[in-house]
Amino acid sequence: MRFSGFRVVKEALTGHKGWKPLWRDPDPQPAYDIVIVGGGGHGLATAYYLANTFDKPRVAVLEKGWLGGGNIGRNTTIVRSNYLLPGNQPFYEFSLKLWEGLEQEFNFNAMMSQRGILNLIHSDAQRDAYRRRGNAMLLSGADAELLDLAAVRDMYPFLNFDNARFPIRGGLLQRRAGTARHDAVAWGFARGADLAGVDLIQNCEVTGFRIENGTVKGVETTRGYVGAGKVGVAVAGSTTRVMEKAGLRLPIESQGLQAFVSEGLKPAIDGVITFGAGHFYISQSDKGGLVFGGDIESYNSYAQRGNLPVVEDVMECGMAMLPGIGRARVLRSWGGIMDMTMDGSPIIDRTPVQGLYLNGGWCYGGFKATPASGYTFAHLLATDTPHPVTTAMRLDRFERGHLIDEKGAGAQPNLH
Amino acid sequence: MTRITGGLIDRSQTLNFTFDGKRYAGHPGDTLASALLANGVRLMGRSFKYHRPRGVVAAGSEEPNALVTVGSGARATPNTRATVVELFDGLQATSQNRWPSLAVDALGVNDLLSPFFAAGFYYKTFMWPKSFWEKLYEPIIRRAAGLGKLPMQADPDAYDKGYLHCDLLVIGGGAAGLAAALTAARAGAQVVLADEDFRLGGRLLAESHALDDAPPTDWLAGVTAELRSLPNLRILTRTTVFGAYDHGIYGAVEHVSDHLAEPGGRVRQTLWRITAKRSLLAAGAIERHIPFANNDRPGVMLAGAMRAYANRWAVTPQARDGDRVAIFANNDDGHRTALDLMARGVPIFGVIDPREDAPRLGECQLFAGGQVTGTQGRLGLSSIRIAHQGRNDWYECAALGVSGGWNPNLHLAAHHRGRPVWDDALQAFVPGPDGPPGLCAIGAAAGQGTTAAALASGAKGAQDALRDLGIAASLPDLPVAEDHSAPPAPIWHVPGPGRAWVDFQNDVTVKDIALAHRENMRSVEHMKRWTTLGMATDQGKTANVTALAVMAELTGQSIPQTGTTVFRPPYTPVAISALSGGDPGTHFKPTRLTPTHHWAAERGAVFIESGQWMRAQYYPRPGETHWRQSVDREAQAVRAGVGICDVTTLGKIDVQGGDAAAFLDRLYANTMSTLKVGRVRYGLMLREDGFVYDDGTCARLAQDHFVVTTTTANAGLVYRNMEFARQGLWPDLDVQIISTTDAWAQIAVAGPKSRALLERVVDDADLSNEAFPFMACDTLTVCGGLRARLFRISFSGELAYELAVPARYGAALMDRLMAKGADLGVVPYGLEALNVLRIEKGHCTAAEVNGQTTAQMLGLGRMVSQKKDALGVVLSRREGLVGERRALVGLMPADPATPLVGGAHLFTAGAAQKTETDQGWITSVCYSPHLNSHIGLGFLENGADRLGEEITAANPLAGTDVTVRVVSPHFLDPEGGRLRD
Amino acid sequence: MIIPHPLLGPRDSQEFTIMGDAKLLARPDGLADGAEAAFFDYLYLRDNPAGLHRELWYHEQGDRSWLVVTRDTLTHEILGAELASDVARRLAEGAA
Amino acid sequence: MTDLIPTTAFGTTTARTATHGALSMAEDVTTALASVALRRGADVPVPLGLPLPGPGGWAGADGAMAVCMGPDQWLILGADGAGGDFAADIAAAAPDCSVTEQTDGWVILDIRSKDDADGAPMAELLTRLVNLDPATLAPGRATRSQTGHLGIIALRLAPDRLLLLGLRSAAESLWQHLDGTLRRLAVPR
Repeated sequence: MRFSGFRVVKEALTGHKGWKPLWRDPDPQPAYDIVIVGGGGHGLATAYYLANTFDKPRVAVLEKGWLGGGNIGRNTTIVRSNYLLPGNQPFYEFSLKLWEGLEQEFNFNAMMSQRGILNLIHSDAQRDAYRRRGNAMLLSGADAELLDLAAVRDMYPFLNFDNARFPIRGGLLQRRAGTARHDAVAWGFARGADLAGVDLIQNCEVTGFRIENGTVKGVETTRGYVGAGKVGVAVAGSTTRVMEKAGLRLPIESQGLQAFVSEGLKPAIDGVITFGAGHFYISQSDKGGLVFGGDIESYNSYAQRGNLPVVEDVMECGMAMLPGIGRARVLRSWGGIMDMTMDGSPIIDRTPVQGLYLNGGWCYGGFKATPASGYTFAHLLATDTPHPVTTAMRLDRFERGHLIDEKGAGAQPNLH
Repeated sequence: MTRITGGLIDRSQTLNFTFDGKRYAGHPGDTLASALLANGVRLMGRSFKYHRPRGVVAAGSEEPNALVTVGSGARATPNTRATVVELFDGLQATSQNRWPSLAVDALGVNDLLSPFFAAGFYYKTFMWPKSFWEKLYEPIIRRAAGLGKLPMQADPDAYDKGYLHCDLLVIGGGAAGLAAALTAARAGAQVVLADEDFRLGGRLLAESHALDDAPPTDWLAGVTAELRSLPNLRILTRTTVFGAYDHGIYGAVEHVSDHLAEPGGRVRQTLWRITAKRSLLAAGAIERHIPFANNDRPGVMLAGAMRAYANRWAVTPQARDGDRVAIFANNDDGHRTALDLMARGVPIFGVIDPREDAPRLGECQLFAGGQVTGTQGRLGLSSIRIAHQGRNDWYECAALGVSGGWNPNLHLAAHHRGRPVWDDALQAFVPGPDGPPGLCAIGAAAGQGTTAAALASGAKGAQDALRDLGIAASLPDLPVAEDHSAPPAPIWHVPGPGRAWVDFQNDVTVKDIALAHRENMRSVEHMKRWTTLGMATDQGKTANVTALAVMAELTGQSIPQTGTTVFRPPYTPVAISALSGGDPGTHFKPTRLTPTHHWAAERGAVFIESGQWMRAQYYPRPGETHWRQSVDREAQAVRAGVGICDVTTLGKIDVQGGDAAAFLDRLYANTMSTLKVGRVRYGLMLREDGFVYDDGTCARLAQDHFVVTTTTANAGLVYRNMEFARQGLWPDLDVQIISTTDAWAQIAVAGPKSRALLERVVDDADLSNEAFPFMACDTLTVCGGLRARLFRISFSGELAYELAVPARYGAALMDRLMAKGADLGVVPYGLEALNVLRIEKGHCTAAEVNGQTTAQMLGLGRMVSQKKDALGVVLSRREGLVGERRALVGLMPADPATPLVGGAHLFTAGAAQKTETDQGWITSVCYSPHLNSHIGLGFLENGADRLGEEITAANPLAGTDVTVRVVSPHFLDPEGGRLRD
Repeated sequence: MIIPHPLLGPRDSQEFTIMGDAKLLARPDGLADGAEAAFFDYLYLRDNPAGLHRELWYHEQGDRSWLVVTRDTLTHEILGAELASDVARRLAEGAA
Repeated sequence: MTDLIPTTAFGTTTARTATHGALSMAEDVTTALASVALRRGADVPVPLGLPLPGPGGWAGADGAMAVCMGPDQWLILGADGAGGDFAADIAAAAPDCSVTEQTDGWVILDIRSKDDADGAPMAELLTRLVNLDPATLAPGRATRSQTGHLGIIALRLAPDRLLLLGLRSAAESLWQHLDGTLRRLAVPR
């Protein structure tokens, strides 16, 4: 069923009786060409592009819970391509370009909204660092603007300009950045994959890999054995737990990240703003909630929740940047599990097990990557060659010293 | 007026307030909701999506409808539940999400268009043409969405934070909580009792039934008085425990002065972090409603709330005196409302109870086996339709109390993601076994909903909790109380045409849930996200369980099979200001001041943040109109004569012990153990991953005593790493460390005349080049016996020293140096001149040592000793690091007057500019008054081999390309003769 | 969280800085053959268990002790803590 | 004796004080500080006759006090010693130890609760300053912790008396934090 305004009107006038399930609930078949482990954003996007772009319809997505129930359903919805390093930036710009045509492509309104992201600058050194970054963005074909103080003041007059410990001195703006409705991205990819014949199998947990002579043959699941020509794993915070079943140890720690949403408010903040003197970023959703977050919890955790010190830190940073949000109330907080790598950048690569492919290590930045992660992982699975924008995202880069360390923080995951 | 007799309000005082500009009056003890009801105001808000007229539904913090903005100007607080606003004189409340007025709301048209706005509709449309989403559709949606308006002005109120530690935290001061607090406090335990209400008592305040044959307020008064007299109990009223965190830590917000017309120096709210060894959740229960067609009109409310308004606040939800009231309940408790109202003279025309065998509990008409199937009344209920015994008739009715049973208020028990469990007998979820460790639910929160059971379970809960802690508590004598438990019949909604609201605020109806089911959004999370059920400001407190039941009916599964409700902090919304401690202004982070800060300020220095420190940036002189003039002058004065600069901010770590030298050999990539006493060596520290971490100096004051300096930014991190190395890697080395950064004022004295100046302040020390050569250090006295340390080190490339004295003498030393050096032309210089001097010498700072650079890139590769095992040496040998070809170079623009900018990227002249051809970047820039040219440092591909080449420094952000010549990073005196003279 | 400091008793986690897996105490010998492989494993690879995890906490706003805390990453329950120096000494003796 | 005139941690020549309600605080500019750390195998010294306390404690009297800073490390406070070379004195008294001058590393604030021997205002102040179980800072106890994002060493000298040591460079921030806290506590709830 194709969605359209006409369809909505027709159904409205006929009591909404004609709507069909967004996707089927098939039982797993004995074998598939490609099995994707993980029905989150990246796994669903991978399946979508495999079936729709790379002509590989015999694909199953195995999800231990419900589709879109991982970090795609618990993030701050920011989409941007404002990275510094050549190992990252072209990938994220590729992703942003996919975002720009995504809704028309998968016929689902994910409310992609390019209202811009502004990274605030508080010192001369930070301006130089952001100039380096902004130039790297432009060189990759992305957009970027370096704003002076007057331009920032003009754009967001309610920022703390006059009473700040670390005064604002400018900003790096990417106008094409913005937000998207996170759940809708998962649903759009899921529906598009399902329509192309992909089996989306919920409540199906992978419990092991069948590996013979170094080659993966299929996966054991809570719903039985599923044979596979190739297996792609895209399970974010559970990456090490799943890959451990294939005997692999990875340069990843799982840590919690909290995010927050306020009660609904009339529009006040148009785009995304990030603080430069602490960990804080904020936007306002179409529903009116202020959506914001900050630092990771910094300790290993699979608990999907956080603690008060980070809550307080996030709020302090928020008030330091935007003292006008103080009387808004936090409505809900939530926590996700971040697969933090040792250099803060992701891995899209083959593994030492033949036929087993890894997509992970997204740290806290996986949402914006969703389309490109799916596309390039599908490319790798379909062609066995890395997509040009992911050539640096290798698994062996840690051992060989080819790190993609945006922050220069070194091999300590909670610093990235 | 619909004020009736009785109640816990103080009629001797009148409080005036306004709602939408209209004046009203109420009394102490009123909430805004009760006062509005007492004034006959039923219409208090509009719903989120359809802008339906709404009145108050509940009497507590679960209220989904009656959201108003309280206050004005910068103090305007949107989305405030009228049910929890304690009335004060002068209170201003304004309705929200309506235009032009609450009664006439243009967007009420949404309600007529509601068939088009079914669950998930926006995902299916607004996509064509593509550009219309951001230009047209989304702006309209954004404007229509949201509830109240945030003033977006700095919050003018003060807030604070506090920390409490206790044996037992009791959350909720109703029957169960009070019994628990009494039991525990009498046993001598440290107890904190928190209740969100401004008055202790919880549901007891709302009920009429007796305790020991007396009104419940009698017992409450006695218990409250005793509790207040106990020093080991802290009572926090107006305090919401909003989150259960790890290891018995709870977050709570006390509303200190929200209820006062004038805070009088008080904070508005206090954030309490409560660390409790054990905790009892006595949060009571929340009544659920029964969805039926048009069940959302003002005048329809929860039966228990209606009873609370009558008993506690002496008001009824009638529009005017004599209006008829009815009750729709699937359980006995709902009937109590009819009894209590009748006892207070309110006409009840009937109780509609879908149970065929519903008991007749009072003298009013009973519609046993009946259901309410519809309502009428544009801005308030005027009539209801009752299906009963085959008839479906309209009845005049101005207020309807609805009870679908009670849900234990288990929110906090689920904050650790533990799942509630379904209790079939209670027809409700109760807290499961995997809640926060140490927390136990008591009273109605545990399904022990009768007053007698709540009291008993509270006392028992406290006794059990204290027993865990080894504290014996005896059970108090509890009053005799009602003990009638009657679970509701499993009737979850009234089927039929029309819209039946499940989630009032977000306008989610039974039909929306059915649509979610049809579209395979059946898992509870999919249903929630597809329909937005439970995502309003009340987090679905009155909606979630009912929605699960509706979905269960559609799927044919049981309710617990369908899913469970999971709650996340906060329990009720909490002000960002409260969580942050208010507007921090300039106190967001500590500020560190150098020992000469005030000295510099008196001389007109301009300051700049440098991490936590404030440092003098430059010292403008009269007539200097541009900072460059000051900086050029300061830098030139240093190279020509002598300048002084406070460099206290560099980290200083005292390293002592028999193995101090061996320890430093393992920390630094170069060797320190060969350093002679009385000498200083530059040190390069790597991270274990082989990249450069920090640089500084090591001065050997004695065989077993070093003073190590770090960069300003990394002082704390290097110290932390040293402790890790000392304790965790090499615990058997005899090393002791302590930071001395703040203890010493360290003043750089730099320039060819620095020795001459210092000779005038030191006591009896020989500073000649022979006696005190480059990289010498010593302890000595200055200015007539003042303890000092002198290091002959240079960041500027000139003959230079750093002189350290106890911090309290730093300012006086500056004065003395200025006085003694007047004839030498001494100047104080700031961070900018320091930067010029170091760039001219090619010395690195954080711009170059940014965590991504290797020793080799910095031209320091030979410092990494391969003969010993030091941090980072092994992994610095990895292919990717060894193969790094970018190297630090100096850059001079072809036109010396053309400024360079940090962050420009470097390209071979004439090359296309894109990611693939990028050859490096500029790290630091300045104007060199000595070279009469702008200069810069940068990393360039094969830089060391390209000296003399002209390349392009591109700054696409500004659209500029500058031709620059690659030179040695040591612009001045590359042989270093000056600093050795 | 509350960290059970072996010397000071229960202390709020806000006084601490955390570094991660306590395997970092077992630093390989940099002069040994094959040091690069050993250091790669040491610095980069993690078990990242869902369950008991031994991890390093630094009492930065306290007595500057490095601790090894045993904590469950699923529930955050802490089962114990000891001084990193004690653990490191045991490691050095080959007894850990 | 040098003729240089010292300044306080607040850049003035006289010590800063403040009183709000029952609580007052004053900068102590005369006490000298030195740290003592045990070297490997050394016996615990008894400098100036002070028994060095275990973790969480302080010892001594008004003339000289010792507070435990960490494993095998103490801070010695010497009344009226700030003008001399206190570290040298301590080094002489603790020969097998690493001794480091700390006098000007810290600002010392002496907080007292007036007219109240049971220290109730002080106990209430502690609930606003530090996230510590009250027993940790019961009279006779001492600990390092943090308040307002600043590291401190706190000694509960008496029910009505608390000595706080904070980084000297951050004295102004610490003062602002404490002064605001005292001011708010002076307003009855």
